Amino acid sequence: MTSELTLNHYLWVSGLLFALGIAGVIIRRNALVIFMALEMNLNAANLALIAFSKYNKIVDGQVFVFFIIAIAAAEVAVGLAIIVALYKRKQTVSVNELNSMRL
Amino acid sequence: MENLLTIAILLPLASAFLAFLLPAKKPGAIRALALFATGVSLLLTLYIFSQFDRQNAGYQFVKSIEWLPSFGIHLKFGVDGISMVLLLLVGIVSFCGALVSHEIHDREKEYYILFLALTSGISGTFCAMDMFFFYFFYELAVIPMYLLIGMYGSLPAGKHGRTKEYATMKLTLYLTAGAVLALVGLLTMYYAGGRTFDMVQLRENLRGSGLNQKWVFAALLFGFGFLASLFPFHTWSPIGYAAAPTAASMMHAGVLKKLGTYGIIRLALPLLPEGARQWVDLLAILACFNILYAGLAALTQKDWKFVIGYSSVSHMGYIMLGIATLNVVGVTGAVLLMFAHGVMAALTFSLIGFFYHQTHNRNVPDLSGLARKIPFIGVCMVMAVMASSGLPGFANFASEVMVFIGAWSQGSTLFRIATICAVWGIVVTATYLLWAVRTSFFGPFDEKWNMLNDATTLKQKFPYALLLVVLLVVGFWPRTLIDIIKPSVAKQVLSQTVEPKTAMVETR
Amino acid sequence: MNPVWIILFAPLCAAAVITLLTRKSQTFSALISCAAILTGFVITMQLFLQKGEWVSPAPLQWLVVGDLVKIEFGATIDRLSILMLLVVTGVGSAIHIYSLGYMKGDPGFSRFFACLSLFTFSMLGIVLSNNFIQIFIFWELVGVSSYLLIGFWFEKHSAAEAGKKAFLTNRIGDFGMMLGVLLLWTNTGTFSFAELPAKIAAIPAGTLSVIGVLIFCGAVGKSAQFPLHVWLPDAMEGPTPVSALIHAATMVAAGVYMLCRVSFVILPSETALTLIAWIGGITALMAATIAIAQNDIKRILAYSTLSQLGYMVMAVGLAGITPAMFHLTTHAFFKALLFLGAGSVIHAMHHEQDIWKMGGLWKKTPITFITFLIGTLALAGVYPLSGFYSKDQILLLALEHNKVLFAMGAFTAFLTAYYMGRECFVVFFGKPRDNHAYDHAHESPLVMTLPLVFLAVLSIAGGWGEYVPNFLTGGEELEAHHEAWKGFALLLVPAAGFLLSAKIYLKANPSDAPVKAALGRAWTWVENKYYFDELYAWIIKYVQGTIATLCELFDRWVLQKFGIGGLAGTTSVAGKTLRLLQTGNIQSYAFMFGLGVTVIIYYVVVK
Amino acid sequence: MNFHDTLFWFFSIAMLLCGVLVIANRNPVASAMCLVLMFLFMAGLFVLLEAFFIAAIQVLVYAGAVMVLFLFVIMLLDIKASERRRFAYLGVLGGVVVAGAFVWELRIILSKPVTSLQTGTADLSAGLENVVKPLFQHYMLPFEVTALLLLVAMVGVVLLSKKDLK
Amino acid sequence: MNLYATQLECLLVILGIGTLLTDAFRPGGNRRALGYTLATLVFITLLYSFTIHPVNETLFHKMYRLDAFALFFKRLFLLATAFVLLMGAEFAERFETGVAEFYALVLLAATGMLIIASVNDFILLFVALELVTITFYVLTSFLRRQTQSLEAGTKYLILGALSSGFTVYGIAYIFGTTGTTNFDKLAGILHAQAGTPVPPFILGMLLVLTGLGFKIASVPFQIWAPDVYQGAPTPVTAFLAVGSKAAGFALLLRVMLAGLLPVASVWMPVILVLSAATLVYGNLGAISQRNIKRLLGYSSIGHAGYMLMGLAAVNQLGAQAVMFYLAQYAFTNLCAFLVIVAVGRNEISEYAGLGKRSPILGAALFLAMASLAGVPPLSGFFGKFQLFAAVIQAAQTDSRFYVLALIGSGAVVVSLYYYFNVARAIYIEEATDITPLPISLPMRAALYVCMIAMLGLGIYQRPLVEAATLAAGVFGLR
Repeated sequence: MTSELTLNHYLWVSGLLFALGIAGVIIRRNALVIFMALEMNLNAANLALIAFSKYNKIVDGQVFVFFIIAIAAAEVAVGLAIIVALYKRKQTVSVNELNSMRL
Repeated sequence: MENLLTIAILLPLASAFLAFLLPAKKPGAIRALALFATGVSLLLTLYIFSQFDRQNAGYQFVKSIEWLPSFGIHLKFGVDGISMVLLLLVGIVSFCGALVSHEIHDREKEYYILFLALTSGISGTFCAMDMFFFYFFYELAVIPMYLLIGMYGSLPAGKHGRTKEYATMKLTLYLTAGAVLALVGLLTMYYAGGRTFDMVQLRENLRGSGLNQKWVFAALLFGFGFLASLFPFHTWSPIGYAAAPTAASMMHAGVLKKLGTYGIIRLALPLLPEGARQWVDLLAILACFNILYAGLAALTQKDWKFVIGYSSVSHMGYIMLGIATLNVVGVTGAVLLMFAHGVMAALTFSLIGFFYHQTHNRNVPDLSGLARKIPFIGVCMVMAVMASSGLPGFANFASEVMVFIGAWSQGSTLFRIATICAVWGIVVTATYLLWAVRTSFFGPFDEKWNMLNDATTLKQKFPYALLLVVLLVVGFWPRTLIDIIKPSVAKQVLSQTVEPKTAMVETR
Repeated sequence: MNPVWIILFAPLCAAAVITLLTRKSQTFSALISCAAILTGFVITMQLFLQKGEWVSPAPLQWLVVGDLVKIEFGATIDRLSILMLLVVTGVGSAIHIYSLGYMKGDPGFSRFFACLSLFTFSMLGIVLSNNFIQIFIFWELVGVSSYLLIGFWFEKHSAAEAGKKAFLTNRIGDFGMMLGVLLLWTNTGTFSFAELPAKIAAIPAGTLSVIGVLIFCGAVGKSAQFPLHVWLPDAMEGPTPVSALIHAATMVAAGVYMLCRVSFVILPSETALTLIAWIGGITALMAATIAIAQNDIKRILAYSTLSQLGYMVMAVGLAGITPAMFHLTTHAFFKALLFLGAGSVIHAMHHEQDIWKMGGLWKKTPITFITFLIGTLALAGVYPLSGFYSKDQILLLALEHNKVLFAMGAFTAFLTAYYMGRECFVVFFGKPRDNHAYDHAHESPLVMTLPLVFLAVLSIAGGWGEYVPNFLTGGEELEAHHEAWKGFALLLVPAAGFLLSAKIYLKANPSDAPVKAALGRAWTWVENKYYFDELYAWIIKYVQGTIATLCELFDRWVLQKFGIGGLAGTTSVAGKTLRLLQTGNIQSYAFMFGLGVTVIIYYVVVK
Repeated sequence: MNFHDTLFWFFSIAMLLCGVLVIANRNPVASAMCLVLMFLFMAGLFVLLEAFFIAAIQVLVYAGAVMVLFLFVIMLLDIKASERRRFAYLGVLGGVVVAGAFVWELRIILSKPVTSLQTGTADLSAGLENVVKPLFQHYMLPFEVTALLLLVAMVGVVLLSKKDLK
Repeated sequence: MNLYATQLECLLVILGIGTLLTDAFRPGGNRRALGYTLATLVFITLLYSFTIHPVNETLFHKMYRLDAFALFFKRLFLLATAFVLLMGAEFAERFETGVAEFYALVLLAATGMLIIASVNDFILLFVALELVTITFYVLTSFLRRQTQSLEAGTKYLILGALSSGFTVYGIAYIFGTTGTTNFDKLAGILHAQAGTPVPPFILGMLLVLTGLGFKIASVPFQIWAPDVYQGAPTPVTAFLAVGSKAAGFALLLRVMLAGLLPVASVWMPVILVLSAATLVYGNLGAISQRNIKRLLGYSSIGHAGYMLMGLAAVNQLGAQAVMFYLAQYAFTNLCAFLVIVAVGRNEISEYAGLGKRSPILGAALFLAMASLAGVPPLSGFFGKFQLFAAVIQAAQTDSRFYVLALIGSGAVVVSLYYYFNVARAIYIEEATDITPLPISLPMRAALYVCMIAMLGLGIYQRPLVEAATLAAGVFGLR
């Protein structure tokens, strides 16, 4: 019995996840959680890539995902480092207190 | 010969760079350099003038250097009758400007650098045969003007609470606004005319090209109109002059302003004849506003420089009117008036500068009977005022009469009315100028001006005398210039513009 | 080199030389100036006496634009111009010499002669012009030189004002003239007096009369006709020789001369003629009435000048070119004489000008008295003095064309005799009222009295044998269009005038009281010159002033504040509002980021 | 509705739920936990898509390294359920609007089945090498760059969190 | 061959790692000297780069190009790097820590940019882009004792990560709908398939555009620029303004004109609108700024708008105009930032009387401002001139461009206002303190280089124009 799953199913899932990611970034004020949301964005992209490379039978997608994951890891490392430094300085990770520069 | 022209144009700029290297501690040397540069380029200009072939209406002494082939840009200088006359104007005014600049005592180095750069920029614009360099030099005036006024200017406090910073910024913005507007038009012509910036070439190519001239002409007309203080874009002008130091007002009122009208004559009229015909009526109306409106506004002014500022706005109106006639007489008159008014304005501002430098007060009612203390300046001022109110014997009269004749013979009722306004404008001009002279130079002498010193030495008198002589010579024998201007106007400017049927032609 | 050029340019050179070189040395300056005009006089004499036709010199092409505009600089030499040359140089020479004495010791001595020469140059220019533009040029130059001379004592408030007033009033007239010239040109395509007459016929009648009137405006300004007459009395602020030369003999007459010169434009148009005639008549009468109530010795003469000019203009209006020129000539003689006499009196009285402070001077200054008397009689038109002939011609002309004008003219003649009588009697007879001044009064030096005598002779003989008109008309006799008795009948008019004034003023302590009583309200009106000055002041102040202020306010508020300021304001406000997006809050940033993306996608993909 | 599909639906719904929870949780630690789960379900989806290698990496790197990092930092800063008001209501509104808009647009974009203009023939289920080999041949340059990137990250982290400041 | 193509990158990497090692082995050496040395070395590399010739075929399996375009940008980046290193050296005292690391990071970021200059594949693009971006996260928050620096870092981090999320997602869709990530193949495929592309592809394209738009700070992704410019250490700000922005444009040009040219009709209007919006936002926002770095932040948005005009025109002239503009913009901005570093103050009011305090600094800053305002005879003028020319050329076929040109004109006028306000502070206003400012010799030299470059390129534009023409030629536009 064949699967009636199509590429679009996967794209929908990734799309929804991506939307969630954006929403998260906008909604949350905790820098860490914002960062998690950003990770979700990347994952959404990964899912789309994998799905594409499956259905188009092209391997490059998977390779790209490999790079993305690696880079994401690095990004997280640096990002968290900055957040830590920020916390040391201001004793908070709540981004809406970062408005010493405006207008 | 060709090189002489180029030298005459670029020498001041070169000496500006030279002055940049000189130590700021030796203002004397720098001043001498400035005098030398302007003086030499004046002499060169005179020589070129003497060599100018009056029969030949085309460009002469053309020097062309390939500059940017991918754009077809050439550094191309040449003079025809029109630019010859105006180049002469630049030479005279800049030299006199340098002469009267001794009143500057602070940061001379920067001052002369800017002044020289300005001079080159203006003469470059007048002689450029390449549209790109025309624009380049045109915009070149922005920096020097801004700084000259900003750094060395002075605005008697509380003129509607405006500062010199305000004045110079306003002036700069207007100049640029007009320039970019014109740029859009110029570039459109560039593409419509087969991608050449060469004015002569472009003129050939534009003929019969399907370019919709109406809006392009509008862009040029108003773009250049900003600088020519065309109503209602004139408000920068009086306050700008009021704030500027003497030499700067001389250069600005005398020559820089003429760049606007020159742009219209040199680019808009010949290259876009159809467009021209669609806009002249409006231009004529605006010109009348310039003449009467500004004249009347001048009646209410108290500050000498504001009076002259408004009067120069009003005089630009005559030039505009002359341009609007689109016939040889009118346009020739306009060009001659550009020259005459340039010299006259320079003279007036330099004279104001002379006594303002001592009195630190140029409020007409505060001055009285100065003529006793500074008779020479007084006499010059009276003559300047007479010239400015179109008295025969001075260049202005001849040119104004030509403008009147041109406008009147243009035939349409609108232009008839415009002419009447213009002629009445002369009465208005005389009214406020005579008032100013009569109040501040005549009448009982006010002891508080006892410290005034007149221009006694020849060195002091020279610039004023020179300007006066020029006015008188041209006034007594206008053909010195008209014979040069007229053929070029006919061939370079109007050969494609069918002259409107004039009432006179009908009767002939 | 045609001698005419010498006549014309000698004074100019004199002026230039004086201003540039000999300003320091008064004697030299004076000599140069006098020499210049005398040369002119001599050469003119030659031309005048020369037999046969005169040759006009070849004109220079002064301003040429293609074949469209050709403005020449030339000289017309014909009977008209020669007569005028004679008047200008002759009377001018006399006055130059007179000034040597009168201006002695004035700090601006050299400047005075420079200006005088400049004026002479411009005046001669008007006389010689051979086209409209040229005449307009010298027209203006005359204006400016009179401006300079009226304001000669520029530190005197009133003098400076008067100069300005004169210049501007003339400008208004010139405004009309310029338009007239332009209109004429567009209809004929030429400015030249030589070519024009042929082309006049082509012009439609309506246009022609408009042209005529417009050109007449110029004359109204220059010859101080109603309603532009207000500047002439104030012009008396200038030194007396100036008043004599410019504001009596020559410049003010230039208007009339110009009208005669371009008569070919005016004569064909009935409307123009009528207007001119009436303006002339009105001016004559009005000025005469004002004159009866003035106290300044020179102002009285000024008003009489006005009314005499009125006569001339009226004559032109009645198509009487010859009478007009005739009266112009004689008037130049006796009015110059009168002014110089007045000047000599003023000189004697140490610059006192109020007639009521004088009196009994005939003993002190006999020559002045006699010559002044001659002038008076001539002016009043007493037989056989020159005034009689010229005035008669005009009045009789009026008589046969227009009875009303004749009446006005006659009454004016009566008034003329009356106020001149008044002046004479008050100044020279009766008891001295200011004894101190009277004791120091003295006859003027020879340089001043000599010209008086010279002019006196002319004023006596100027009219004999109707020589001037004959010369003008080229010898052929005017048809005697009037019987002699009419002329002599007219003698009764001045006689009456003199008698009346004698009755009132020929006494020890004369005063205006009886006249005041008789005239009542009218007196205040004439005393205040019908309030013209006030009226004009009001107009300038309120009408022009208001418009100007409106413009200025519009400029400052509408254009600068609302226009430019508004534009700038909106820009910066827009900037400020835009920058409100820059909250510094990352969440809002992210929101805008996301929103931006979605909006773009919406517009590209969905729509 | 075969087994494969069932799994798909299960994984996706669960993953999205976790995603929602990550955002909705007041406590960062809880968010982090949900995130781990999300990653794992994602790995599941990868498996369904026959991307076994990537799935493995996903579990190792994300669920392993990254999450540990997160938790570590959270503990380090001992951020308690910090935010009083959990959300700024404007923020919520904005987030919902943007996300909603995006999804709505996605509905139009994905209305038709997405196809590629060009498809390959690679058999992804064949095993590691056809994923890994390109990494060292075809994709050598990006690989190197990634290495550099990791170096940068290292240096940066050290700099930013180094204790002593000279 | 590959090595030949990547030698510049290799050199920079070696320099970077070398720096780290030297610091590791002999800590506490003379930081300034190190900076100057590195700057010199990079400068030498720049000179050396002129011996390298373009390579026609693509390298690294079609991922990497060394065409004229790439070389043009590589040189630009090298130049920027040299100056930034110099600034870093001047700035050294103000870092609490890790000056050597700072240099190293700058060098590594530069490496990333050099690669960016020649990417020909989305995967490499993303990786290189991330290399640059992540390095900038660190650099921006380098002054970790200063709240503003950290704040700027965080903002840049979060928004940057967000944008890279978009980019990846976009790349995914492009890959999914075309089956390739390689620009050449992409162009080929798109060219073969007529008609407007399918919505998913457009989505991908737009998301990629988003990512790049973030880098060049174009509306609506400009929002981070002012804050980050203000907060970051001045040398980093300079690097952002010159390097990172140029990198963004290099990518934008490469992607749009090489990969996506066949579908230009779809993205051109977007760029058109974005350009207009960016012009308005940047110039209006800058009007009443008091902090000069923030002012330059806004102005950099404005200039992004100008350059987008060139891209929107989609013609040879436009492309070359953008490149010319970037080059002269580099000199101009570097000049400005050099002065800011030298003065060490950020409030415009504190620049009052600079012309008196130090004529050379005053002149330099004034010229920079004038050039940014686009006034002759400075290079900025010709840059704008070319851009306007390109727009008008496009307008010959599509009159919408006239509107763009007019908006551009308005922007020029407005920008003149706020730039000349700085000029006014320098020359017109009276100095608050008149202590003369000392300038190190290298700084002085650098200033002279910049000024000469600004004037030279303004007056004799030919060499650079020809280089740009050559570089833009690779796209084979009309």
